[in-house]
Amino acid sequence: MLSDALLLFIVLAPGLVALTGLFHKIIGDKIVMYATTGVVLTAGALSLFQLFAYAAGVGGHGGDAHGAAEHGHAVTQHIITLMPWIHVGDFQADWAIRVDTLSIVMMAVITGVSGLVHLYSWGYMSEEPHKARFFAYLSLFTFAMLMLVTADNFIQLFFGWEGVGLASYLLIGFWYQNKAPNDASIKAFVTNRVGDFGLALGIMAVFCIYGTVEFAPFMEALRENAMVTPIAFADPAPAREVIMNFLGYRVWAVEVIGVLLFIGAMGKSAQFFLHVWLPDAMEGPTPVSALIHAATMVTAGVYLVCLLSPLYEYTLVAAGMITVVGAVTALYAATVGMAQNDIKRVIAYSTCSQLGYMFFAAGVGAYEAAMFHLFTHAFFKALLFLGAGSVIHGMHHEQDMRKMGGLAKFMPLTYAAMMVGTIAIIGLGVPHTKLGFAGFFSKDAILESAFAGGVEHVAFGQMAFWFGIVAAFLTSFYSWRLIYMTFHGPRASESAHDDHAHAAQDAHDDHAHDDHGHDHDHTPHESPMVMLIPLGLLSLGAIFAGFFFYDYFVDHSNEAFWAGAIYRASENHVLHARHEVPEWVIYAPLIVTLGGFLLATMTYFFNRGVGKRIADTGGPLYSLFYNKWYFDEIYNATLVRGAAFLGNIFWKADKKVIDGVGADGMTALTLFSARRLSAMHTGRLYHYAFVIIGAALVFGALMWLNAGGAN
Amino acid sequence: MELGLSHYLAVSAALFTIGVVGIFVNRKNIIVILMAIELILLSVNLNLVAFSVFSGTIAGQIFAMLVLTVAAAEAAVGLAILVVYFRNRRDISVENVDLMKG
Amino acid sequence: MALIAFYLMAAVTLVSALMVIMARNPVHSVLWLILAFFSAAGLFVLIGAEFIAMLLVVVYVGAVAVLFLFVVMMLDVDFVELKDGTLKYWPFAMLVGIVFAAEIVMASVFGVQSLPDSFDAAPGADTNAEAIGQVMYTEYMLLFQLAGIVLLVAMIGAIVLTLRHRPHVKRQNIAKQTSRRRGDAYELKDPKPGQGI
Amino acid sequence: MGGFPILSALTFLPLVGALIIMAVRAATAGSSSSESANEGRTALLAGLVISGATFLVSLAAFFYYDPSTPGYQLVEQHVWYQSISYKLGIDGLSLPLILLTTFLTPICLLASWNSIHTRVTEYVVAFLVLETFMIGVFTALDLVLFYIFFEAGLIPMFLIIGIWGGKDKIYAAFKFFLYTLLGSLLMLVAVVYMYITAGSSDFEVLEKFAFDPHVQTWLWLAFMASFAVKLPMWPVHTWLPDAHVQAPTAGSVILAGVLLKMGGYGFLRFSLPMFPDASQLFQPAMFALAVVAIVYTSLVAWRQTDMKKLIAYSSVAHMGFVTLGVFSFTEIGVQGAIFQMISHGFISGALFLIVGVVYDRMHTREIAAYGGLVHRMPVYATLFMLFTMANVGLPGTSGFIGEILTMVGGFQASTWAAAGAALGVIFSAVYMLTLYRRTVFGQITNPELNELKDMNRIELVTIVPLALLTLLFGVAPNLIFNLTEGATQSILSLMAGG
Amino acid sequence: MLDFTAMTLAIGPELWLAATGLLGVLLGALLKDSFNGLSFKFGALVLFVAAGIAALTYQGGEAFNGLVETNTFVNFAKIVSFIVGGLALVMSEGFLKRHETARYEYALLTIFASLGMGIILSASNLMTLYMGIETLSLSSYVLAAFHRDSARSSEAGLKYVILGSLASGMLLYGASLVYGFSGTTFYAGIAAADLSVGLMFGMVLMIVGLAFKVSAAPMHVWTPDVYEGAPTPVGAFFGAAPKMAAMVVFANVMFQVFGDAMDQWQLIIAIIAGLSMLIGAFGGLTQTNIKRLLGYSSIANVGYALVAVAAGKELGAGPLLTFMTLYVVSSLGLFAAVLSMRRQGGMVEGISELGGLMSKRPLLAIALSVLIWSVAGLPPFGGFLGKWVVLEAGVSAGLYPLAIILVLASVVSLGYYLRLIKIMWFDEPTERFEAIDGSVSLVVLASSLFVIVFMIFFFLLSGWTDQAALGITA
Repeated sequence: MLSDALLLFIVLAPGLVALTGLFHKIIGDKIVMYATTGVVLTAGALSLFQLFAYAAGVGGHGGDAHGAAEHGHAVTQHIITLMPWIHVGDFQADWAIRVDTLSIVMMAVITGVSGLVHLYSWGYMSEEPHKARFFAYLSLFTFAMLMLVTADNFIQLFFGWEGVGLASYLLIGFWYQNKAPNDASIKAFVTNRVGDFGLALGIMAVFCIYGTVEFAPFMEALRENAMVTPIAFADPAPAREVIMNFLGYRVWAVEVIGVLLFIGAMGKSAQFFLHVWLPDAMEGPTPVSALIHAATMVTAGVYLVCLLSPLYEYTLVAAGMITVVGAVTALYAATVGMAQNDIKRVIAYSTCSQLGYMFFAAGVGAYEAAMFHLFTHAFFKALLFLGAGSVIHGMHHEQDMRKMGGLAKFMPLTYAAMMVGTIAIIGLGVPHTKLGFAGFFSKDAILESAFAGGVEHVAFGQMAFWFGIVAAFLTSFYSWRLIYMTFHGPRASESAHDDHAHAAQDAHDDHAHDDHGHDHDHTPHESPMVMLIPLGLLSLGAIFAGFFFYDYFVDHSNEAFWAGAIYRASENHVLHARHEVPEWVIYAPLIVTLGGFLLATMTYFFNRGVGKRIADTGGPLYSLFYNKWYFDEIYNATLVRGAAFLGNIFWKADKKVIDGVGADGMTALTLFSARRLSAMHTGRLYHYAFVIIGAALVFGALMWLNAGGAN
Repeated sequence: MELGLSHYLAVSAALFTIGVVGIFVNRKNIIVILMAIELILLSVNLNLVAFSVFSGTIAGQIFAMLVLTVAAAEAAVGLAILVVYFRNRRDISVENVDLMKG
Repeated sequence: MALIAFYLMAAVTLVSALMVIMARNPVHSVLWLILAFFSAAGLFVLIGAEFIAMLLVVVYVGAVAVLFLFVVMMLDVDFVELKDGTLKYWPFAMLVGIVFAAEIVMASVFGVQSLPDSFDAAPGADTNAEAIGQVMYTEYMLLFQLAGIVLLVAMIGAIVLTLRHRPHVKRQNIAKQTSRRRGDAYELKDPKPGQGI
Repeated sequence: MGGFPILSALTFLPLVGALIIMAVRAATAGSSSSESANEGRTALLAGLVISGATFLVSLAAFFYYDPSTPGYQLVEQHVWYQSISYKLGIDGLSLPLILLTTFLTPICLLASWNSIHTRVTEYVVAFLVLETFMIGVFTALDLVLFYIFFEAGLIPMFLIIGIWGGKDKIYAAFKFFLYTLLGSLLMLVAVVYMYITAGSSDFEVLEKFAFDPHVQTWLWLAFMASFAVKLPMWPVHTWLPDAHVQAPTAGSVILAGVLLKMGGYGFLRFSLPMFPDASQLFQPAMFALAVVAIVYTSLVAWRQTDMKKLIAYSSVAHMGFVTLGVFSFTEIGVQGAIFQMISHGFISGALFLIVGVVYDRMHTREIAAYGGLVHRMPVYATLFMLFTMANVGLPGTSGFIGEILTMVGGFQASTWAAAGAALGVIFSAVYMLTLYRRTVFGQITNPELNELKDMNRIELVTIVPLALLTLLFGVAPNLIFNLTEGATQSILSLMAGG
Repeated sequence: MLDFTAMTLAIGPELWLAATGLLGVLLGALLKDSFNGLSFKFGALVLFVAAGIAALTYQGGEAFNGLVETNTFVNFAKIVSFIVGGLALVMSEGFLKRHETARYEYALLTIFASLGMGIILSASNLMTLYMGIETLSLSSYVLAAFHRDSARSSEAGLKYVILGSLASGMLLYGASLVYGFSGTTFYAGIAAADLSVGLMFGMVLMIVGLAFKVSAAPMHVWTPDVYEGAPTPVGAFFGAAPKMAAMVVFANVMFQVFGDAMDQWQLIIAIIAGLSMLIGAFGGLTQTNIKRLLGYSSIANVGYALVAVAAGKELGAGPLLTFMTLYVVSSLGLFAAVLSMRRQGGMVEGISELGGLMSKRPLLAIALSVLIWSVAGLPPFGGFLGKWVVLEAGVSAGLYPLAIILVLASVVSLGYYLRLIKIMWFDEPTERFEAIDGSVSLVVLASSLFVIVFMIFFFLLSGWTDQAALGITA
């Protein structure tokens, strides 16, 4: 166990070092880069050390044991309270660092990937004028993400949650002079906010029902099913059975909270309906995509669901929703990924799809599997992104795969790394052995769990399994498609000549670049060492992480490893039951993966034109996939336009109705009356006299009426 | 029917009304308005004297005397102002007395 | 008898009052006004208020009406032209007038029945004038004095508004005239021959 | 404190200062009717010194204030007229607002250093007089005295908008004045009634006086008329965008920073403790209005083309959270509302300052005229980003604390209200980020922008403290909660009939 | 028979005014035009001394067989009226001199008008009241037309005299009915009489007549025209001294003579008050002539004061005095400001001519703004507390609709008060103003100081007026 000081260092130092970015004018870009990279790498090393220490010391965690739950789930965590944050009545949230297995896994992933991305960026961003800003943002992100995963209460979690959102926003929009990144960054932030809407309401519901925003008492109550006395909207009842009145409906509190919090997770993890921002986020620099939009931030949702396992264990609707959304996302993103041409977008949809896997794993109760996939995915997805970044770097910021091709010979190391990543993501491995790349272990664990869950009548488990299988096929297909389109075949510029200037090609082969000196015709080159080292390290992870941690995360040692950080209800046997699934289930992923590989090889390796022809021919399905199921268009037409329409209406209402009837209207009416009144003062004596006489008349009559029977 | 207070009061009321109507029905000549005011004061005097006599108190008659005096003074001032007005405007038409309005 | 006299004079009063405001020529109005005053004075006499009746004739006819006449004459206006187009307001005026009169009559005449009726034009004295004279300068001295002030104010007002000292008009200064002595007018000189004055 | 009337000193120090400045100006100016630039600077400097001294006095008051003792403290009382007395005092509700006032005023004056060139002496005097009235509103412990300060504050603000405002200043000034006055005069009738019924206008008496529930309804509505306009709540908010747009930068800052808070202060000081039954009765309506304000004005803000108008509408939305929190009648909601007021004071004030920075350079507030500011003004862009995020309610800034607490409070009373308010959180991101993108990011398209210089030292001195406080209170909001806790509890216990 | 002590105690000031008025006539006859300049100082001195006498005989008394009877309530009004009347006279001289109308008759008429005010305040008999009213009215008519070469002035005088006579006629007719149905002209006797319909109808007609004198709606119609047409100093005088006196007399008659009939008149007074407030507020909005605007302002303020009257004797007497005192002082100051708006050649009356006063004459502009603010009834100046006590009276009496109207009228009337402020402070200066008479700026400053000082030391003023009100309530 690391000392408190070192733990604090891991979490806080990246934040502090990010501040150096503010002073880059004074201290220079270089110092900022050194500082941030150094600090984050150090933090990465420390947290990896801690992770290994946890793994090594299975059963012998340091730290404080918080109570002992049923089934021997002792929660082992270590909480360092830094200072009080919000103390209002029962609403008590502190700045704290919660260290348990769950957070350590996340910390390791975050700081590890982040450190490598920092390093990688030295090369990738070498021509960038605003290096300090970039590195500061990266560190800031790291800090926020660490705050998120080490929170011991919902509010700090929310801090980190929004903090990573901010960093993501800043980094996506890093090239602020261009329109696309700006649009994408706002889209990302706003879509996340939609998720946060649910998250915030969920937190409020937690507080309202359970009277606390701290994790420990909340989860303790759920574990123990202790009596809770809600503040409002519900009667006292056992924690899992509280029925609350939400928006006028009487519903299970746990379900409400579960669904609301999951909406937050959906936003952050780009799940179906709220996924639209993730592909656009690829407008940001590629290291950012690797760090934030593949390895870390987008997995925060998964982390949240796993963290709240005591909650989701006792929900039906919410868990079912997680499963369905996860499964649908996995499939949906994979379909879209097949049809994309932008190298980063393919990987982005792939991320989306993989997150779907994680969610439905958590949904069926295999939180450990979800976390495991999260862990392994971080390696190979970061690897893929960084590899793609290397390609883009080599191609002078060209991202369209149709303009690539045959790059294997120009950048062999990158090619190798990408191959590792691809094999890892498709989950190649030999069933029943421990031979396989990282994805093999985690993805198979998930699929088996889903199937087992289905057998055990976990809602939507079967559906999730089948969706997962199909998605696995598609994953394999698009991953290989990416490899083939990028690294194999003729170079796109040459093939272009095939089409248009075949006759001239032979004669002018050597001068092709000179003759057609378009900007994308520079010779692709291999990336510098500073970028390749992270690729290498990540490749190691992509190859071995699954193998090494399989046991701890999801197999025999998992209970000891997690040490109660993940909770499973007594009825939940998914993780064990997955060992009893039929053989075909175990082989199914491998088979579909190979199928995908074959299909991709057929269409993109041997008959290179096929893919293009399919694309050109279009077809409704292709169009649907290519256009991402028209989500953007639909959202644009309904939500954005709708809001804009409402905004315009309201604005007009402000001017026309509220002011028109209110201030301006009253003023006009007043002035109108005043003018009429003035007009009545004609200046004529007889009118004046008449008024006086009339008044006497009226008052006299009034007196008569008033006096009534006075006489 | 004997001559009673109500007879006088009725005449007075009618006279008062004539005077009042005379003020606002007249559109052409300011002097007539001043005369209408004299009619009003006359009606008041009728009232006062009648009340005085029929109630056997002298105060009403004293009051009537005062009213007479004041009526004269008022007429004097009114006519003086009218003369000044006429000097300025060369006109005493009621309808044209509207330099100031609104 | 008294009733007949009353109706006669009341009718004359009211008709002449109406004519005051209806006459086309303001001179006629003034004359009608005088008639109204006279008949009103008659009404006063009828119930024994002779002094007031006298006063009415003296003050109104003797002073006020004459003043009106004077001004009417002085303001040299084409009155015939002025009176055109007045009639159209009459129906409305009549309506208002009738309502107004009805209200007053209701309030005053119908309420009168409840009053104690102790007819006496000269309470505590033999004659009306005596009765007034007894209190005029005693009980009501203040009012008498105030009446004087009111008249003074009217006088000051009338003078300040209408009196003009025209700078280029030669005025008669009686004091200067009468104080003129022979010695002021001429001087005897005794010129020496051949020297001139 | 040995009887030294520290609150009187605090309240009237700016007024006395203003009178001295006026006197000196009258004495030195002599016959020349127009002042030189030098005189203006001197006046501003004097104003700064005076308002700075006021800030120090308010710190002294803060120092002598004991948060652990309930009730009003540092009370001064002198009988004034019948049962009306000149009574001052502070509690945990008013003290933070006083500090906010005294803190923002010097900043406002400093922010005017380069932007106000005409009639500077009058400007300074107007600000100092305004400060007295603002402090007075928060220190007064007598309803009549409160009312006097409350309304008197309109005068200098009217002048500030009307003299130093933009091109539609007259319309805006009149609208501001008449709108707010109409509300507060209705309150006056209620004040009179309360004074007659309770026989006193002392807060402490009125708080304990149980008004008939039926009467409470009317009184509550009358007070509401005043505070709703001031806050402002939908649909009586339309004066605010006009007033903000036309007011000079510092005027907007003080308007958004302090004047709006009087509405929330009023709700907490009067509506809740004095008319608890009526407050309960109207809670759903107030929630509805709060949510409408948040959603409606957020959407409207998004459609604005004028920077200040956008921020003004955003203010309306943010004050909606205050309403939500206040009328949740929960400790969390109320404390959140108070916090939101303070926090909004910093954030919106800073945002107006930030608009002012570019307005001083470009003399336009049209968003379309900007774009790509970051290329010329990186420091500016950084600070702007900070306050954008604070306005969006990003955790870690003070904006978050107020929003989340008011929503939590609101949630306890009505899940609908909280859900509606949470929608506003989404929209706030939309309009603020859009604003930021269109002004700061992108390419420089307007060639005039090429000449821009980054923020100068004075501008930094005005904005950076606000930035630091925004962050400080975002991280350590307990600094304020410690103050407000007692007051909140006593308000709620009074509400509960305690 | 003549008890001079009692006379002096009861109407000492009036006796003094009558004597000095006559002395003035004599001096005028003797000194002729050389008295013109002196007369203003003479008149002001006379009025101040009259105020002093009123203060010395503050407790009042009864004299002339009960024709006059004074108490602290009316004596307070006398003091204020005489002082503001004197101030109005002081500041008139310069203006009238420039218009070559500075004739001693002006001062004499002011003295006689003040005498009339004194008499109506002291009256305890309908005849005395009538004579006083006529003394005041006749002087006022002449004063309104005093600028005899001006078409406007003479038109104002003409309108005033005709409508005033009509109103006097109504009042008189009402008085005759009251006399007839109660059998007496003494206040006390009338108050003791049975409330017959005839009496009530007489009362209504008297209300109409009195409302005309205080220019309450709908008998206000003459006010804007006369304020606009009459020479500015006359407007200043009208807006201050007779306003105070007439208002207090109005209240006095309602309280003392018809006190038992409050049920009957409260509604009518309330209607008059409401209409006055609304018409005064709305009517002023479209005005461009500042004197006319002030006329409307005075109508509105009379409406506010009438709220106190409608509240009844016990509740309203003190607040009425308080409100009127603050109002007439402010009104005087406002007219003084109008007097000071002088530019090359003539006088300035258009509102827009005030443009940029702040940059040209800051002190004057500030003082004027203070007064406007006070008249508008806004904190933090005295006018606010004036309005406060009136509201307090109204609300105590349960006159909630009136209270609401008061408030709404205040907002509407702010439309024009603010416009004045706006023109003075926001607009660019139009032209150079000339130097101001010392007396005028003194009055402006003094009255603005008054409303400031008596805001702070309001308990003094309210103490005095409450004590004065005891004269009729105790």
